[in-house]
Amino acid sequence: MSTSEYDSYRPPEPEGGRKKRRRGGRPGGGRGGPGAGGRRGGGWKNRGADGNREMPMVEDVEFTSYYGRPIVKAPPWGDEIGLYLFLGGLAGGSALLGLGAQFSDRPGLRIASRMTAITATGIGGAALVADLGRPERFLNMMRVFKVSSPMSLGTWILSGFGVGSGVLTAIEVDRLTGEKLLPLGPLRRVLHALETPAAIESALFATPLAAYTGALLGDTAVPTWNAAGRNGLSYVFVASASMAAGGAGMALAPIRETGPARLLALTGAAGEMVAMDQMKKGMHPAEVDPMEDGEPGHKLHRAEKLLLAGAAGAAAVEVAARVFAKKLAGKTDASSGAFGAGGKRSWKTRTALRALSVVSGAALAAASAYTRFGVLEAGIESTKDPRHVVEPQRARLEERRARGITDDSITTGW
Amino acid sequence: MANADCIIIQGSNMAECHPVGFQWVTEAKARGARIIHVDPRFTRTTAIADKHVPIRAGSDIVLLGALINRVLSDGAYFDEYVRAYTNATNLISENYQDTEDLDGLFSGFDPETNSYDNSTWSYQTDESGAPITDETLSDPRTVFQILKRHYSRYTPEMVAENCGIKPEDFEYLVESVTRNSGRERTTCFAYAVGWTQHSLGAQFIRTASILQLLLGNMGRPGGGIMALRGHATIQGSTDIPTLFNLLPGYLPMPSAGVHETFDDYVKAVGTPETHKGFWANGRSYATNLLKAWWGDAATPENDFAYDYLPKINGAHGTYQTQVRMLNDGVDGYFLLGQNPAVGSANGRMQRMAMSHLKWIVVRDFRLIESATWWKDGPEIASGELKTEDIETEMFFMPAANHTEKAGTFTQTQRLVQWRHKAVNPPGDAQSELDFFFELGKRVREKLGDSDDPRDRPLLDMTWDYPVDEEGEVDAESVLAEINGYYVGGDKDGQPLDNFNQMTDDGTTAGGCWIYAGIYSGGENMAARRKPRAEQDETAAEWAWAWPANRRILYNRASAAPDGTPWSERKKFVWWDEETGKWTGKDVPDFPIDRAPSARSDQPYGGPANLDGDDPFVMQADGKGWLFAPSGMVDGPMPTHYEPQESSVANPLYEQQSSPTRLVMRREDNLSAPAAGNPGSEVYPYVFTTYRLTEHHTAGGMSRWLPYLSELQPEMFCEISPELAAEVGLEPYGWATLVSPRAAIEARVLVTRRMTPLTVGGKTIHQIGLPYHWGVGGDATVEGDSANDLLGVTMDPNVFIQNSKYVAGTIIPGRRPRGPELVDFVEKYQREAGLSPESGNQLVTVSDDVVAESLAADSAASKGGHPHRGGDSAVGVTPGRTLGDEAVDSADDRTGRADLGPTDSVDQNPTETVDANRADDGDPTDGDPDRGYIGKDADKAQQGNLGEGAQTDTVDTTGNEEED
Amino acid sequence: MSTSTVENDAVADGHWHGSAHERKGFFTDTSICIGCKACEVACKEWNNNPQDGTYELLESSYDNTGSLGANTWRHVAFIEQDSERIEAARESGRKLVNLGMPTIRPRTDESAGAQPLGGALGAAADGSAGSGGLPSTPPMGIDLLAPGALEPSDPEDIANLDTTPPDTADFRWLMSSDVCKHCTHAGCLDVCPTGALFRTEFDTVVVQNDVCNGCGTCVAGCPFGVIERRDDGTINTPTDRDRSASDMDVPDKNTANKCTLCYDRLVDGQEPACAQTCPTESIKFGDHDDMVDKAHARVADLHAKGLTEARLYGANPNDGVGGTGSVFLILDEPEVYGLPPDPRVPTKDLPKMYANAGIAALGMVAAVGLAFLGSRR
Amino acid sequence: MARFSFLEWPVLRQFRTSDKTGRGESVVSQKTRDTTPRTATADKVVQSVCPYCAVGCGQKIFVKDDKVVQIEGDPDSPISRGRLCPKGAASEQLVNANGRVTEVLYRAPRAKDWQKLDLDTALDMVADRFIEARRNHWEDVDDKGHPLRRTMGIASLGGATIDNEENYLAKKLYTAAGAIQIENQARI
Repeated sequence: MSTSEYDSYRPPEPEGGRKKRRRGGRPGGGRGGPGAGGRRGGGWKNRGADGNREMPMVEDVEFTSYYGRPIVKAPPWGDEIGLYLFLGGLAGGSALLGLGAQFSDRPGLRIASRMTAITATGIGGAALVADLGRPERFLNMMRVFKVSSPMSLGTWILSGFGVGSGVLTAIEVDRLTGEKLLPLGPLRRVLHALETPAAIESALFATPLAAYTGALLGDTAVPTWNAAGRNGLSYVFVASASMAAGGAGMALAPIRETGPARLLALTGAAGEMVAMDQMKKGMHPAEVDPMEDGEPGHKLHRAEKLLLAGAAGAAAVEVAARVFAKKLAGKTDASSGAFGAGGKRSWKTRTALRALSVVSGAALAAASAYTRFGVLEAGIESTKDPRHVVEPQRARLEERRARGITDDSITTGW
Repeated sequence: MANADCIIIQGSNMAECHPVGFQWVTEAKARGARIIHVDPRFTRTTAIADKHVPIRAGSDIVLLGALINRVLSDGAYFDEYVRAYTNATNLISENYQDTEDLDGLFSGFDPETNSYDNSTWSYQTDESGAPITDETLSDPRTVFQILKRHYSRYTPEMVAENCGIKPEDFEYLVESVTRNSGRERTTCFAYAVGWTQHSLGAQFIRTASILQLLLGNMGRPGGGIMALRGHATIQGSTDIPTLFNLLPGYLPMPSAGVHETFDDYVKAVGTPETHKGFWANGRSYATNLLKAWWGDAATPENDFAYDYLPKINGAHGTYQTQVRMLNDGVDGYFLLGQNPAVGSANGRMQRMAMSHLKWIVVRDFRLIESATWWKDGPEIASGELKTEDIETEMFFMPAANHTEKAGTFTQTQRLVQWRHKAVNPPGDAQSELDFFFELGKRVREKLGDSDDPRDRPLLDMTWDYPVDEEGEVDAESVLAEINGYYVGGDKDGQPLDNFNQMTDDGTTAGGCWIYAGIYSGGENMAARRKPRAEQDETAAEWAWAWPANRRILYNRASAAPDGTPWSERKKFVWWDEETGKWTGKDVPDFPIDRAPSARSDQPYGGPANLDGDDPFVMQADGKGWLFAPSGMVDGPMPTHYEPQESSVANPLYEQQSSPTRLVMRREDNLSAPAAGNPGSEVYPYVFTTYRLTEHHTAGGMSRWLPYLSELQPEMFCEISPELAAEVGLEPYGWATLVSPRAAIEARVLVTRRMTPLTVGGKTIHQIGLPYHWGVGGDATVEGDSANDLLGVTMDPNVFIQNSKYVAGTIIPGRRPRGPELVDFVEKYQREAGLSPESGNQLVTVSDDVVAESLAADSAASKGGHPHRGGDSAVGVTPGRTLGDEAVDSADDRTGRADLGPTDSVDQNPTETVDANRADDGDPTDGDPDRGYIGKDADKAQQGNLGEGAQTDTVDTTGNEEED
Repeated sequence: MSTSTVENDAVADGHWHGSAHERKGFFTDTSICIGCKACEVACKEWNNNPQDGTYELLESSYDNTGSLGANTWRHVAFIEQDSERIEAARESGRKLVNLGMPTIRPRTDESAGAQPLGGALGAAADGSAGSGGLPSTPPMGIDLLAPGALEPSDPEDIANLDTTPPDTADFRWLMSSDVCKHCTHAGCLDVCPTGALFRTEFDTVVVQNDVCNGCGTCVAGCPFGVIERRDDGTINTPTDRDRSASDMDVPDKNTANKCTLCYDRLVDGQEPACAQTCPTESIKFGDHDDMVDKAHARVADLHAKGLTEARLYGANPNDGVGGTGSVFLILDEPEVYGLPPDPRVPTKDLPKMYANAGIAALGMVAAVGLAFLGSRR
Repeated sequence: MARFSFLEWPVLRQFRTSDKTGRGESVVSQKTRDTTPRTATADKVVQSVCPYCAVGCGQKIFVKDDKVVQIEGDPDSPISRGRLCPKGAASEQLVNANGRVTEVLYRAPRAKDWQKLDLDTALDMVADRFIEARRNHWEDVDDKGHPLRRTMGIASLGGATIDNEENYLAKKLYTAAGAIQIENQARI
């Protein structure tokens, strides 16, 4: 539905001394920059909105604001939330990888993925609780099940996912310690029987875990997030999650087993590029600005660079793995395919490949993290200047009026 | 005000200073009234007003005079009202000469004392003493014609030229006022300190009352002049005054040499021979007061202990007292909830004066600047005072606030409201009632056996008030004494019902005659709280208004001479034929059964002889005074004079400023030179001070409260963009403001709400200064005090200082700190060539004119009310003690050291103190003007100031809100 | 993720069964506000809110409070404007009047069946959001267009009425007291994960400070930037001897805070502190429907006087937040006062976002599936 | 959030009642249910008048345990109709703000700081100084022999917020003592 006619016109940058003077958020916000803005005394010229001419031209509204003060407020979210966004996606993706690895008998990948999933969930959950104003009341999150609150749903999803991956972790640890460490008598059999249902259960919650954060940021009044949410932020986050999971898999499991991880990473990377671009197209220019300049913009550009590098690396590793695999296929049966048995391939190339896989995996994960932090900070930045709120809303209002709908505006003349 | 058709707010910023009172202005506006705000600044009042008329501070009489002129020339005055109710028809004595003849002076000006003898202003009377009148109003000697001629040159062009008001604004004003007056409609004026704090303050108000009389708006609902007083009970503190010139009930304090005996005193107050109004029973009012104070000791034989009353001989206002303090003429100072270090004019002079005192008792809630000046005041910072050199003992005694004591406040419409006590005062906090009762008790104990005649008044006074269980005085008993009670006879002790019951033979006693009736029948009328929902708009049963619970004074004027209401819409009080009584929505301000047609033959003879058409029951002749034969010291009719330090030449007369204003020629109170003199260009801009809604006067009750301090945290000044550009000030940056007395710093608010005016061919820039901030260590928010900039020039009638027109200049950047500040101010003073004489030249007309005015006076018969005004506040000729030689008061300071807190001074009542005769060159003379008597005075001042700076250029002025 | 149908009806939000209370709300008529800030002080005093800010001039005319926030639930804005700005405001106001005249769509909206606006709003699944108004709102009782009042047959008519304003001031000083909007569809209420925010029986939105764990989602959820987490603030004056300024008795620290429309006073049948103390009754309090009617009457009265810059803000039940509990009459564009021109409760787009999330989730599963299929050995 | 009974868990309450979306009555905590204003739980209500400006707005003072808990406008007053300005509304803080001094302070000559003093001693010291200052500057007659009977040694600057009764006692005591340099804010 969101036609992209926005970008065909953009209100001209108001000329003259409109200095952006930001009076920091309420608590402890220092005094605004030096009051050099030329806006003293009388307000600015406002070339009246000329709504009732028929042609759907959006008039060039002059931007006025209340002494440059923010209109909406950024949530008091710090880096913990950025960390959670990244880890949430990573956990989701890794759980899926783990499930896939379990059925396609890739023990290395399975263990690595499941370990990544549980650690990501653990740290992510702790970050969430730490960010609360009153951490001791984190249980209140389970007080209600509110459809209209993405964070409420998110908490339930995270909990559901946590249960599943918790069980899987217990199983994996039990296996790794040769069933000796944990004092599980008869329970062991029950535990191991639970593996598949737990895997499926956590996989069920995995994708929503990765996707709901898109709605979480989208369902706010923060201009950049809201616009992003309406234009497919979830796709970006899901792709970024896949990329992260793939990257983690590539880094932690041996080349031989991380075929799917590499593929997943590649699709994730491609998906994110496309989704990000598509999303930005759908957003109003004033909402895209914060994602392109300043610190958030810096982070997002760095994410892009890392993504490309990581994807290239992953592709190289994939091609190399396939080439060697064909050669090996000639000689040994395909069953174990354990590299160790590879004859002619020298030890050196194998470690180089492994190193490349680790590096590119890490790069992809980092790219995903930068994207998450970048989007988070872009949103917070966008609330600081009222322009990001007023211009898109003005455009939306005028555009609706141009289409003849004139009675759904909050300001009414009668 | 709610039923006014047009409200002119001039000299007040009502929405900010009386916000809740302003609801009635918005009520009137909702009913279609037109609100006009005449003010140098566009304030929050103007935001609601229909029209803003920017005016140059100090030029109000030109505007109002022009309105009078236009009303008279257009014949738009309310003819019937003027003829019946004002003294328009009276003829004035032949010897009277107007300012038109004497180029700015009235007849009877005595250059020696710089004051008027008003004998030439009296009515022409026939042999029986009745004033001669001319109903046709054609005789040039009638008040009407004199008025017309007096204001003939106050033209719209003059208004544009002197006040900077555009002609179309003036026309708008004329049209609004004339259209909204007459039978059907009324106009109301509202004023506050914007008018009173000028050297012509009283005359501003007089001009408005003349205009309102001409338009017939006096005494009518939605009309009159609303005095917006500034403090919870400032009206109360003039009714029952802690003022030097008044006794409770507006009885004057007896003057030495004038009111020798009780009869002289009563003659000055008012006797049936000279008064038709209620002042005629002056004798009974005075007797009741003396009886209330001295009980049994006041007997008819000793004139009711009249001799116990101390006599004043001149002005003992706070500024005159300051000068006396600077000359070590005062020992002790009580500060009752007042913060002179920040709130009074010339704050620096206040603080320096306080350093001369032996002891100060500060009673307040918090450590205000007047309590901590000795350790963190501006003078400590600038090195002019050193804490360890200051001898003054300070007592800080915590006071109870309005919830911790019972008592009455009298608000601006004379309504006396009782406050119940909610909680006990915390810790050692004590109410003033309790404090004075305790102090009185202890002083009387310590004087117990003294037979010294001086102590008789203290020992004989009635001081045995009942005490409740916590040992606090019962406030209702004091209220009962104020109300008055019968003495002796069968009704002994019963409260009076109204002041007519007061007799002059000592059988009744009453502390304040205008409050008689507040405790009638033993019921505390002030505590009545009948909800407004259960009574009409006048709400007569809510608390009690003096006099006699009347809400609009002179409301007889709301009916035509024949007793019928002027119009159905403005019906208020009218004559009811059947019952033969006056009736209406309010207690009639008229003898209840006096028929409108009643006419008495003698001119005076007390209230019994009030004619049926004499609504102004307090005036001697029962009429509204367009021309004031007596009562005003600076002229029977308001005349425009330029304010002190004005940089504009007086366009109307040769006489530049008011000849009778009171100036203080002192080193520490220098003035900028008047217009045209060299040096006046050094201080080109005009400061005017004002209040903000969020703070309260000197900040004592608002700068310690976080919720109020955060609303207006920093001292700022408001200037126009044009001035900012001219001087190069950065919006919201810092600026230093310099006046002939001091320099302070403030943030800069550049705003279009301040408009530069072109006056006399020059552009005048006005700078607005709120004055709430002060320098002291204890408040939540602090800042420099605007009152440091103000000088002390006083209105001759009421001695209030001029705070609304101060010459000065402004430069970017913050002010210098420490000692450099004193040099900085002195640099400007030297540049302008200031001396105690500059700006203080009182008479600027030629000598022959003065001689002519004096000549007219000698021809007239001596009489009238001899009042010594003049260039200096009347010299307080210090008195002498009878009895043997004694130590000169100034020298006995040596004995101070032993006055430590512990030891008690042995009582020796008979020790006498040498007199401070005026002519003995003794520096402790209280004469403010002659404080600066050459070298020895400086030496004496240096001695105890002990600070380095030689020429102590004192500055800071006060603006403690309206009277 | 089933797309939830979001009721648009405030009363329905609360599901208070058996509450006889009518919806309460404010009507702030900024044309008679004298900027005295009594509302700010009375609100802080009643709610014991801590002092805010650093005791510094905020460089915005007489406003040193800045904006609404955790410690400031009432904020008076000051805007100084010259004649050009006034003219522009009057012009934009006149256009607004032409736009909104009921001839295009009968404003007396009956029940939910009124002309569905879903399509126009573009929100796919949220069809019911636009129309409906409040079932409890009687069809606009007072007929603004009753004879005698202005009686234009078509929008242009108002333009040629003699509406020259009495005297176009060459300067004006706008003052307005801003407060929480208590929206019909409250963004903060919807996104609160702990149920700390709730719809009271008076249809106002209140934070339960004993439940809120300070997650801060509501701060982002509010399209007007009203609610905020209280992180500091001091109520002691620095001069306090025995208690240091940092030892603040800041109530409800680190939880979300905003105007509760004096819920505790309403429960006892009293009037909110700010409404009671407002000297010129610029802040009116009462049943929401009466407030809306008063607003319409007042704006019509001002337009009749030619002051066409007057406009209502929040009185339209079809706007982005379903109309607000606090209705404002303002004299210029909303953003001049720091108000959003076209606020929208984010929940309106939530179904679409959930849909996106659902599709994304499926996409991810597919991607993982393909990844494993692709690298089958 | 103590869960008394499992059924009271809002999530369950949410589905038990009609408040499916968990935004209304189902999420209300017990503390919120018991909300009552402190004006209702006050011991007594006293009618008073605002101490700030001369409009004389009515104020209602709510007291609990001998402490002022709330001051707001008095709707019965025909002058203010229950309304107050910012200063009036801040009266409660004027009473309770902790910058208030509640014990007598004394500064000896040349001393650098305050020292505490009990009320009784302070009153005695003031009485002594009152008498001493009165005697120091006593004047019986002026230079022309007219009787004066006054002292110039004592001056007073009374505020315009002290009650009429207090003004009355002060004026009576000062005049009986002969002190005439008595002034108050009415003239500044």
